[in-house]
Amino acid sequence: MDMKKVRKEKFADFLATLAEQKLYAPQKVGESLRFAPVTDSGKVELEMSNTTVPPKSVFFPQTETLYRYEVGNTEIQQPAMGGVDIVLGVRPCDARAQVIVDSLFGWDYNDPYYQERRKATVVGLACNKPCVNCFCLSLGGGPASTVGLDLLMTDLGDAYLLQPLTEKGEKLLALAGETVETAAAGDREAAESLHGQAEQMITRKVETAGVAEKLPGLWEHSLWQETANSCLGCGICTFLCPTCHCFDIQDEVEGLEGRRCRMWDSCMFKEYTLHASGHNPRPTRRERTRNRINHKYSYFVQKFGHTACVGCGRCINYCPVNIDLVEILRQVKEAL
Amino acid sequence: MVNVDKLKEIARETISRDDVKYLIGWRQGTYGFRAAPYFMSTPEEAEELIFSPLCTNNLATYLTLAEKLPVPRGQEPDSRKVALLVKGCDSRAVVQQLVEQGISRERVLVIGCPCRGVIDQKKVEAKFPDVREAVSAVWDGDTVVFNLPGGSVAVPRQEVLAGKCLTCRYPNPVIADVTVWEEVAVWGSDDYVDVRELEAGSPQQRWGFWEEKFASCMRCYSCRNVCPMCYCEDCVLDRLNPQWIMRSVNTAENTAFHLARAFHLAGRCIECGECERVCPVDIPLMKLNRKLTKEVRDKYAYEPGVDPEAKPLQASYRPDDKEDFIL
Amino acid sequence: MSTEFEPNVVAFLCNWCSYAGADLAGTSRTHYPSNLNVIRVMCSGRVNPLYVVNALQQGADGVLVSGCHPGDCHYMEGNFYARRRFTLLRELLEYVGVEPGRFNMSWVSASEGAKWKDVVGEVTKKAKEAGPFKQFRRAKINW
Amino acid sequence: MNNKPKIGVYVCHCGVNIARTVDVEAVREFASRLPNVKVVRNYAYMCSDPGQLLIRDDVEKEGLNRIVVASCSPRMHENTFRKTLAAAGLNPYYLEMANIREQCSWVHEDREEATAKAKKLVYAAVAKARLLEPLYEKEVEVEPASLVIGGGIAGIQAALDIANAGFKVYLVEKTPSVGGRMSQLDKTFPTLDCSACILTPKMVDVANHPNIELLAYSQVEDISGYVGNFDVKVRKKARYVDVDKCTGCGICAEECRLKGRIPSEFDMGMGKRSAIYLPFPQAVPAKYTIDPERCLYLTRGKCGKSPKCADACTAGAINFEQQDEIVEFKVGTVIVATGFDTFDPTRKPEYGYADYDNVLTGLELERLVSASGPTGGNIVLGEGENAFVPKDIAFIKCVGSRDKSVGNEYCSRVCCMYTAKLAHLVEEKIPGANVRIYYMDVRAFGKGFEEFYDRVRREGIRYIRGNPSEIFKRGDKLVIKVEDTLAATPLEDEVDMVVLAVGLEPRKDAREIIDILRLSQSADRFYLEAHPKLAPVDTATDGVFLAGCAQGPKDIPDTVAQAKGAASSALVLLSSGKVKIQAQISFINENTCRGCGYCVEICPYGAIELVTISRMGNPVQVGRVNEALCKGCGACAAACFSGSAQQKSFMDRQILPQIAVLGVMR
Repeated sequence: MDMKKVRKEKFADFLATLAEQKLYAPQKVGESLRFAPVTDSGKVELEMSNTTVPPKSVFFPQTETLYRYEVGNTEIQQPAMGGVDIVLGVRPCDARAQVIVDSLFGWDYNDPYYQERRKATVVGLACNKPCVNCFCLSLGGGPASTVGLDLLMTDLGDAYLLQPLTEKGEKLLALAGETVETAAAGDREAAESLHGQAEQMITRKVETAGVAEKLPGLWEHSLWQETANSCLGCGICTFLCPTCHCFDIQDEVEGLEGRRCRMWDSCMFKEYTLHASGHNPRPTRRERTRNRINHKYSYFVQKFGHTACVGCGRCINYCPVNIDLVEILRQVKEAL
Repeated sequence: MVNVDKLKEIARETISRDDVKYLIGWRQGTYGFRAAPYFMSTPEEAEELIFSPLCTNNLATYLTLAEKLPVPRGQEPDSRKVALLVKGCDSRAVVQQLVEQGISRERVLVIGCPCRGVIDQKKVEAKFPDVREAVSAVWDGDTVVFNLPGGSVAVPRQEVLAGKCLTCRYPNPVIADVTVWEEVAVWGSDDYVDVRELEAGSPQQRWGFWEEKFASCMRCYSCRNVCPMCYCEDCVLDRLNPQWIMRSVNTAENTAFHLARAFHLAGRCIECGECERVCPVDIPLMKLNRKLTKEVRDKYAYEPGVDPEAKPLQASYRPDDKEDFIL
Repeated sequence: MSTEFEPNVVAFLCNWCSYAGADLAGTSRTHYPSNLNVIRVMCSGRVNPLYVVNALQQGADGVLVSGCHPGDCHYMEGNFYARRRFTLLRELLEYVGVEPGRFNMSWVSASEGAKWKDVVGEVTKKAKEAGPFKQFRRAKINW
Repeated sequence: MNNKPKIGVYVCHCGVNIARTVDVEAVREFASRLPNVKVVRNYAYMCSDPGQLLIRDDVEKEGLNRIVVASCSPRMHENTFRKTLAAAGLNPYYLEMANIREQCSWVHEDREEATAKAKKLVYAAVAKARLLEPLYEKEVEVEPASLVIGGGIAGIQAALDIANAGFKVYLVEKTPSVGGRMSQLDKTFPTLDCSACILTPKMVDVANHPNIELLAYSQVEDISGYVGNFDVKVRKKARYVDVDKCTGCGICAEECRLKGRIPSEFDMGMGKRSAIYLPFPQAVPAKYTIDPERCLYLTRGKCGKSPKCADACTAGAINFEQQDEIVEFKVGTVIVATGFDTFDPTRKPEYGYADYDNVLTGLELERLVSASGPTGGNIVLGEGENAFVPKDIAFIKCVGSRDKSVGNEYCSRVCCMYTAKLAHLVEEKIPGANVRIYYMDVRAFGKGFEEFYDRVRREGIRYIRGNPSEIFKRGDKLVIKVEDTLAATPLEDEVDMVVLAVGLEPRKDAREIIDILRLSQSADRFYLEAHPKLAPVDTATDGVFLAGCAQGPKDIPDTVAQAKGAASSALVLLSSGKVKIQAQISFINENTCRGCGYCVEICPYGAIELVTISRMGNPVQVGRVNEALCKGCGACAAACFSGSAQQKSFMDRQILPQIAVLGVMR
């Protein structure tokens, strides 16, 4: 597969060749970055560390209508599915995360809403400068991991190197026509060198081996209470996690029109496990904190064979009270 | 002035008391320019205690956030005190919690830490983008000194302090059982310039300002959960029956959520700025809260969190309250 | 039929003064626009400010809260509390970009049927001027 | 129990009142498509017997369990239809009304618009009706007794009326004798009948009435409970005289070492009494009291060799060991008749009351002209050799009334007439006296008042319009500096005596009763009535009524009338023996309440208190509503952040669907 590159001055033209497609890319919404439909290529923001909201929001929107109905009428109308052709600017960690989420949405039931969107072409953007709390290397990823990507872009300074990885990636390059050029000799080496440098910058590490096996034995360990002491019980860590995928289903009625929809839910919320009876099997933040780590590093491993964490560092970056997953895993490792 | 050894000494003494359950303070965070809330229950733990420009968290939240575990039959509930380190702004939260009876005075031991302003992490990170390891900081005159790996760097306070600290009028705790060191001089004043700026626009401009910001909200509820005044057992804003606000995350529901949250804080917000600090999508929530703080001050000459004996604003009135808009 | 925009106004009236005043307007056969619909509560002090936010969200183009004149409250103080709450709420709504004419409050006594007519006219006019409320209207957003 | 809503909607034509403007058939058709609606009917007059029968039949045959009546205002017929529901065996609070007459058909002309609005209102009512809950009116027994606080003419009258109706009355009077302010007056305006002559028989009646327990020289310490069931605690202050033994002979007072050395309160300090005293000759009870602040024995522990009063008392009634006694009893109703204080003229220093002996208040002059007063009814100023009869006499009106500078914006209502009366009495007692009255306005609004005012002027008393700015002394004379505003000329008027027509003020200790009974004050600081027009003797606290000047300045006939009103209001409760408690009251969900106490602060009836409950073994504070005190305003519900406080029939979950319908339906 031939590598191409697009010069930055031509990047807008490159995006224009995709104008017919439903393209999502990082953009500023309000005060933060997230993936949003591109209407103005000038707003696409690739000079970033990573988006605040991971691209899971494209494949698995925070709120999604499953069907609509009229009160008193058993007929339902399903909304159009899909609506995403290309997701561009995905960091390798987030692309790997989406592959992890795939196992959930395609396990006992093939979720059509999700799967339809997953047909989109995923264009990755290698990390030249990982963030402070990145620890992807510890989880088998890396700043230029290609898992889950159709095409990998690397920022070479004046151009993006475009490395197709799948047929979908090739197709996209074919569309690009004149806006891209064949990569020059040395571009690949330059990219690899950048990737290597990026790896060097990643200082945070976790030891995952044995964690899944060890966690059940730490059920009553004091570390959960110690962690939960400062936990606010908000949804930042889970909502911003690229692999967290829990949702709630609600009927919302307006007058005589209603819809059934699903929306992200968070295991850190008290209501998450609240029974109709009033009983709550995870009554305090201690149980909820413990569940979050166990789910990512034990239950998910048992069920799907891999951890539900890619080391993107968001939960650490955004936690208002400095609850640090790397630190928790260290404690797990050290716990007797 | 900031004698951390003295603080540690007081903390050790406090935690050694039989009537103290635990002490909440700060310690150095795990990376960058962070401090983390620190729950101590043994005197030895005091060694890690810090008080520095990194100590942004308002620990008063934990007074009301603390979960009450079921007390086994035949046992008495733990009625020991919680000791708490407070900055000036944090102390106002304690006062307001007392006003609203969220806590009882005899259950709290307030250790006052006069404060010269805490940092805005984003401002500091922008200044030192390549710093990866945990960095400590101290106040020095009108600067904050960061002990970076390559050596210490002093930065004028104005450049790194959190917005709330630049206009701070209460650097010294308004309530404290012990004050650790001498009070600092007040340097700030507040004309609500940020609020006035936005007020000056047309309704369209104002909605233009807020629309995308509210749209970007994920309803993670961190703003609510971190707020020392938000401690309902069961918040109306995510209740299902009656359902005030639908679970759908969109501009309409998010706006209603933020209006309701701001209104519930009218006359109660003590401007610790925590909601804005914790917001992962950087919604300028203090700009919303401060609108009401300003109106409350202008219209009712009321300031929450300064007088433990005060009546709550929303539970009082004066027969001659202004009513110029009423038909 | 004209296709002119007709606003939808939701009003919360206290049982003792304003609702009685509105009844009196009816008994006296005064005529006023039909855009305003009333929800009866016992006292203006019962009106939760979130009702107003909710009404706007649910499709109201204007909201009115009406109670007894200060000092005349059947429950003595309810309207004083309401006055404080809604003064602040109004500031907040305007601050986020809700047009000033959308939220109104009035004192209408049981004897002021004529005033009620004027109030309805006034709030309907203001809501009409402000146009359809779109800012955080719930209906069909993201449907 | 299947309580799934089955709603019946009844659309009334009200003859043509509704049907002319609203297409009732269209409304009926619309309503039939609404969720949970089982039956919809139109009828000419729903409130008629056949109309009501329709509902009853449908409830029986169709199993309806919620009723929506779209007709006139609920203020008109809510009770009618509630009774219909009750007769049909349904809880009366399963009713919701849509007001499609007063607020629809009568105010809109366009049939299409009115019909559309009627549909909306019906839909909103249905939306709420689905969520209505059954409510039950509780009844509490009324203790067949009444407490009257204050033994002035208001309290006396109220006590007598209630006692005459056959109910027990506890009449509590702070001072040693009943009689109050009226007993200090000489003559009453405008009829000039002798105050004591008409009051004394009533005082005696009170003392002798088998149903009245007179607790003189006593104070209410605490009242708890609620309408029908108030628990009262009264402190009977020690008189140091055994009232059962005291015969009222008065020898003790004659013997007292301090005889004639203590200013008499009754005579406004102008007469003198002993340390053991009867406040005035007609006092009831006619029992002596030792002034504990003056008595030598009580203050110093020594009174010569032995207290002379005790030695003199042949009945052996003197008891220096006597202690205050707390009396507790239960009553169903309370009447507050605590009266007024006169304005303290030292707060207007420009009038020189504190500086000049010959500046008097109206009440002081009242004592001077009274035959039972310190001078035996002679108007004499000064003492001994300096005693003289004033010739030039000026009255100044509105002292402490209608005066924002002293915080009294109100008119005291009696000063105009008592000034006229006193001026007349002065003219009568001092032939040739030269009397003038400085006034702002003359308000002679009562029966016979204008005639009396006219008579007084015809008697040669001059009314000069002007508000004096200063009084000072020049030689033996007092000089009043004033501008005659009618003549627009400044005057300096030299007189022998100035009488300040001081106004009426709330009692200085008015706060005590407020705290005890959770009363409110109006802007003038007098006790606030429940409604200025329609409930002028009621208060916000059920079962507590106001009489006399405690509620606001008034003259004797008005006071007596109000006392009778208060008594009859109390009797309504006492004689029915039961009182219904509102059903649409508030309640607090103790599981979600955070105990912030906002509702406690806000509740105008003091119906909410914070109690400590156990939440899984942890003590937590939550609000709790006293159902007997709650009047169902719902203010607590609006103030509650967590939605824990709710008002029955007006719960958030019932109102939000109404909002939804009115908002969404175009």
